[in-house]
Amino acid sequence: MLALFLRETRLGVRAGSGALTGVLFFLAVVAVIPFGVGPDLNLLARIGPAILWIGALLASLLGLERLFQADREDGSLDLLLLTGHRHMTALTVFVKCLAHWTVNVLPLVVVTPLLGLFMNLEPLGIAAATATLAVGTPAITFIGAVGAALAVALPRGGLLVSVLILPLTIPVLIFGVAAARGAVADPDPFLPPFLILAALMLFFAVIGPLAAALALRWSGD
Amino acid sequence: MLALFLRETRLGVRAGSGALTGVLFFLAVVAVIPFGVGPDLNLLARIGPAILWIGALLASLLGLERLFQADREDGSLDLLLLTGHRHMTALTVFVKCLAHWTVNVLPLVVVTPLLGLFMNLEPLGIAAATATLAVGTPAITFIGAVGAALAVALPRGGLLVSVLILPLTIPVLIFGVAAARGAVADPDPFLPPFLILAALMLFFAVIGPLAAALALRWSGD
Amino acid sequence: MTHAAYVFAAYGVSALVIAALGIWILLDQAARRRELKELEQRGIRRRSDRQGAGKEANK
Amino acid sequence: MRLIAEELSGERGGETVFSGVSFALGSGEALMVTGPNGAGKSTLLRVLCGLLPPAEGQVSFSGGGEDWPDSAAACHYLGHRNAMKAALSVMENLAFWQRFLGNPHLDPHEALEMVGLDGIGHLPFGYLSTGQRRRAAIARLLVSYRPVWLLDEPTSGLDRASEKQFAELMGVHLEDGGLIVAATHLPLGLNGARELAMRGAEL
Amino acid sequence: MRLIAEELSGERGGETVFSGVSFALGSGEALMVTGPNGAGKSTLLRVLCGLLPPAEGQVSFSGGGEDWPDSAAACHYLGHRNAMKAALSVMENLAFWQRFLGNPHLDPHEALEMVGLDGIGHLPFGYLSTGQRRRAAIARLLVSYRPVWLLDEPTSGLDRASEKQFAELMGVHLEDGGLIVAATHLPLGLNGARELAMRGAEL
Amino acid sequence: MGAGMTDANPQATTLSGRLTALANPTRFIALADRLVPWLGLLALAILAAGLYLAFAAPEDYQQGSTVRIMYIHVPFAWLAMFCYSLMAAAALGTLVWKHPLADVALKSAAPIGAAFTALALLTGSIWGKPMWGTWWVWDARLTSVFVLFLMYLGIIALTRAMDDPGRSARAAAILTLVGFINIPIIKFSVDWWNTLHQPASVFRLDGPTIHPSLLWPLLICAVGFTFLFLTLHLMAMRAEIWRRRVIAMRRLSARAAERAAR
Ligand code: HEM
Ligand SMILES: Nc1ncnc2c1ncn2[C@@H]1O[C@H](COP(=O)(O)OP(=O)(O)OP(=O)(O)O)[C@@H](O)[C@H]1O
Ligand SMILES: Nc1ncnc2c1ncn2[C@@H]1O[C@H](COP(=O)(O)OP(=O)(O)OP(=O)(O)O)[C@@H](O)[C@H]1O
Ligand SMILES: [Mg+2]
Ligand SMILES: [Mg+2]
Repeated sequence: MLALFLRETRLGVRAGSGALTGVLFFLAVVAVIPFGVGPDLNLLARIGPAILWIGALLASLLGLERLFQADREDGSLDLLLLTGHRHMTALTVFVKCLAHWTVNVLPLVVVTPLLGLFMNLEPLGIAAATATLAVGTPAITFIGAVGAALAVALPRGGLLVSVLILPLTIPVLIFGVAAARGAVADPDPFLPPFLILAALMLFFAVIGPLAAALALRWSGD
Repeated sequence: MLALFLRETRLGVRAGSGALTGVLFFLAVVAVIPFGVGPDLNLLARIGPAILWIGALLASLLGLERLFQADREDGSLDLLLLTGHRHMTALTVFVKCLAHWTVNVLPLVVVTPLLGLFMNLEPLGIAAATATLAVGTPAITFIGAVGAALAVALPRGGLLVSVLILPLTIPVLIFGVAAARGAVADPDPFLPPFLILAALMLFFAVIGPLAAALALRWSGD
Repeated sequence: MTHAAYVFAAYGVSALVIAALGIWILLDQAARRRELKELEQRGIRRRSDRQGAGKEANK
Repeated sequence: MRLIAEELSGERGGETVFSGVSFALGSGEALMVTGPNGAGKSTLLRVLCGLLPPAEGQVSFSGGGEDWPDSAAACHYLGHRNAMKAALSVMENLAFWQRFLGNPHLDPHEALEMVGLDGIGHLPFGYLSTGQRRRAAIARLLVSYRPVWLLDEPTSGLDRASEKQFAELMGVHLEDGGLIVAATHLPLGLNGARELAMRGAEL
Repeated sequence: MRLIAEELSGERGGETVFSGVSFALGSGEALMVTGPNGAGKSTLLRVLCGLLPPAEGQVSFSGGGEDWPDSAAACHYLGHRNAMKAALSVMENLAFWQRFLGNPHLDPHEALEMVGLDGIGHLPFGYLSTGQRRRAAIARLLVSYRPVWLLDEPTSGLDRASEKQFAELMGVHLEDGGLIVAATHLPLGLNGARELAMRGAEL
Repeated sequence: MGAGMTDANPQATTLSGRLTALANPTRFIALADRLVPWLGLLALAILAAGLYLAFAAPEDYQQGSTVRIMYIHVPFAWLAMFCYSLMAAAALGTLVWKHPLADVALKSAAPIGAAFTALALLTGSIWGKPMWGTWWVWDARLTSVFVLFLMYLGIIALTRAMDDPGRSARAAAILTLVGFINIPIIKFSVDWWNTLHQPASVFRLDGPTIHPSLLWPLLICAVGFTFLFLTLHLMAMRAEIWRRRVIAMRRLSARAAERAAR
């Protein structure tokens, strides 16, 4: 399993200079925002957490639909499925998700504090945003994995997949932003949405890989 | 060329989860910003056009990295390049961009009025935002084509493509937002930035495909 | 902070970054030089060297 | 060890592509599956290793003990596609499959030598020529041990010399008590292999 | 019409893979390119049609008149990959290539018949078996006319009958005054074809 | 394709012949070997003089001692743009003249340019805190320099993402040229948008508006840093040529081994 994780991260890193690309991407997204909303620092601080979350959502969606497709096209998927007796398929999916998250999303979480400074967030807000991102973004990857698996199974069901799966990411996004904001905007609480977020993440960490493994098993062709 | 356009749109509609993923991402962006800024409707209306633009910009990045990669993997790209004497490669790229835009970005433009209502924009503002998006987003696709062509040889160019093109899209974003805002905020004018936006679009409609064609010709392997 | 501290910070950061850049380039150079030596010791020569030698001889 | 197929039939897209296939293969035996394009050879192989469910009949594998409880666990499947990542080097690819598949057998370096690719293990897989890619995929069969080899047109793209080399590798595997089922249009150079001629489902 | 290669050499990743290849091919002539894996056969074909720049030497095509000014314009390139979209039906694929490539020759239906695939034009290309896919790609050569066919292992995956059928198609093309350059490990069944044996670049 | 492998036929009599001779990586390395020590010493000497003058110069009546940051901030900012322009020229060299050294120049300049841009950003921020009261604002000049920094990183990512120098060369060249639009935007952003940042006061059509007692040390420092940049660039280019040789020789030896095994 470690071998799989290493292979996947290596692939991710090899292709686009990996971590650097992730960070760059996030920087670019954030640099674009002030051009749109204007340089008002107060406003930026208010929408800061939302922007960070949107950047993370985008980064985790980019390339996610190829999670299994690339393996299918070069035939690796067959072999990954065939070793089901030795590595549970759901675990394989879980590791692939983890690798995808590590390569594409983790760098963003790591640079969040820096960007928080750019966006004029206060230290507490920065910490909160980083924490919510670290806890919440894996959920998006796990949900996406189900979609990616379904897309492999139903090559023509693309539309269906995004309609069924992607809306699930919206609650994650909303609780994430709510928690990040709750830490600074006073009347709003931080802990309740954060706990819900963590619960969502754990829930999807179990359900996502299982569902994806099921879909892959049935994709057989 | 019409044949190419039809093939591409058919592929996009049939196989891709593209269109809806884009729309859903767009929706997610627009839905989550109010959570960030809080329930202040005036503020929301003020930054509305910017949010719509940023959402559209980011959403059109989705799937862009596959513009040429899919063709390369199944060998079609070779044939598209070989017919250079009969269909200028730049024109081929142009048509592919157009098809990509029609399938993946046009739906965003179509749902913009709806989202404008959510963001409490006034009718004029909605019309202006929709118009600027319709005129401006093709430019993003054309710029993106350059990135996609540069990264075609990379197995997982997703993030890298976005990194390469985001800085280049900034002028489009600036003038797009300026025009959309100009229509409602009184002292600011609408027409000058809108015309500049149109000019930018035309400029990139020429430069983008040419540069992408160059990059493809030299990606040769 | 006093103004002098800002000046010091700016110069300090600059010295650090430039030194790091210079050292990185020097290390890179040394590593490449070592690799070349190693390859040459194993008796591998560039094709162009041999061709170049041939051309000189022809002149 | 025995691989037994009983009255198998296979389906593709809701349509039966072959039916009534039965055979029993023991240690050291090889079965060549032949037939025209679309006869269902590849489908049969995928049914045998459990990637596709059989429409009727069943596949069983016995005598493998704990290590090889069923045919999915006991087989190496070499499909049309090579299951290698273009961005990783040949060695990285092989090392990964060895660790992932378990039951290490040959060292990746040795395996590459066996297929005549020593010295290019450091190249990205995407840089290889068609035949070299196929040979690298064949090397995968050697880095992990599996008693059953299911091969789908294994020699497509190989040159004459590599074909012979591969025939020898198959011979050694059979001598060691392995089983081989190969779908092919070309003679594979195996002596004493049985043949299963498929003609597609009757319409 | 003449396709002439003068002292060609080809490069891959900064490395010369073959050098000093010269030949001249006239109407009705065929050239078989043979050699071990990695000798540079595929690279040569890609250089001939202009997908890769030659490292040295040059390729010229003459006598094609206005319609076929250079070799890129005059050639059909059939690579290892079939250049078909899995999500579109076989007919849709062929109809697209016919319209895009121009110079329509056979009707897609007829072309499918010629390669023995009549009746499955409505299936998505992704549903075909390996050999059927290859045959569909061969049908692409027939829907648009090009005087030069550059074929890279055209018969890989084909069954016996389709191989013969394809040999006949090539024969007809040559009789019509076409040119064929084919890289192959298997005999293609063409009488009187010349052979170019490649052994890779000298070091 | 790789520059390290093609040796042009030297005919150093005519001007174009001399240019071609320079294209010969071996000759280039010989030249660099001779130049680097002198250039390096020169750069250090000029910098020492410039910085001495800088600290001897009077303090600005508005800015106090922080004005001393100017003597490094401004050269860094200039060099950030200069380096990108140099890369754009090299990109043209790759695309139009297929000059074998152009790609080496582009690839090895990118990290140096990125470092100087980062320094311009850092020293600017450090200066901004006492002057404007904040580390960072999203004003046009600052943001466009930030975007320039991102472009540098993007180019670095692209040049490292492919291990075949020939292919990555042209990709990076195209990207560099397309991104060149950013340079005029940086240069004129202060005039176009009304922003916090200082408008140009040295390079103006109507002559410098800055006081000579500040101007001279600044110019000397700028020259010093430029020499430093050139030294670093020559060294990086030399290393890059060697790297390509190593790769070529490795491949060659691998191939020889394969042949021998047959
Ligand atoms: C991160 C922040 C900053 C960035 C990215 C930045 C960037 C630049 C750039 C690109 C230039 C070159 C302009 C040209 O040649 O036209 C420049 C020049 C200059 N900057 Fe900054 N700057 C920053 C902060 C500051 C601050 C805080 C000050 C002082 C209050 C300052 C004062 C100057 C001055 C005096 C020049 C010389 C202008 C001239 O003579 O042309 N900068 N800066
Ligand atoms: N993914 C698929 N979905 C639906 N039908 C398929 C699929 N793959 C193959 N088929 C159909 O199943 C039948 C048998 O295909 P199969 O690949 O088993 O043939 P084969 O004997 O291996 O042929 P070949 O010699 O060409 O490899 C064919 O008629 C084909 O159209
Ligand atoms: N995309 C590529 N990038 C770099 N090197 C490559 C690439 N493709 C092939 N090569 C190298 O070029 C050489 C020739 O490859 P080519 O594909 O032309 O061989 P071939 O004669 O067609 O072999 P085969 O019989 O296996 O198809 C091989 O050594 C291979 O490693
Ligand atoms: Mg088959
Ligand atoms: Mg080949």
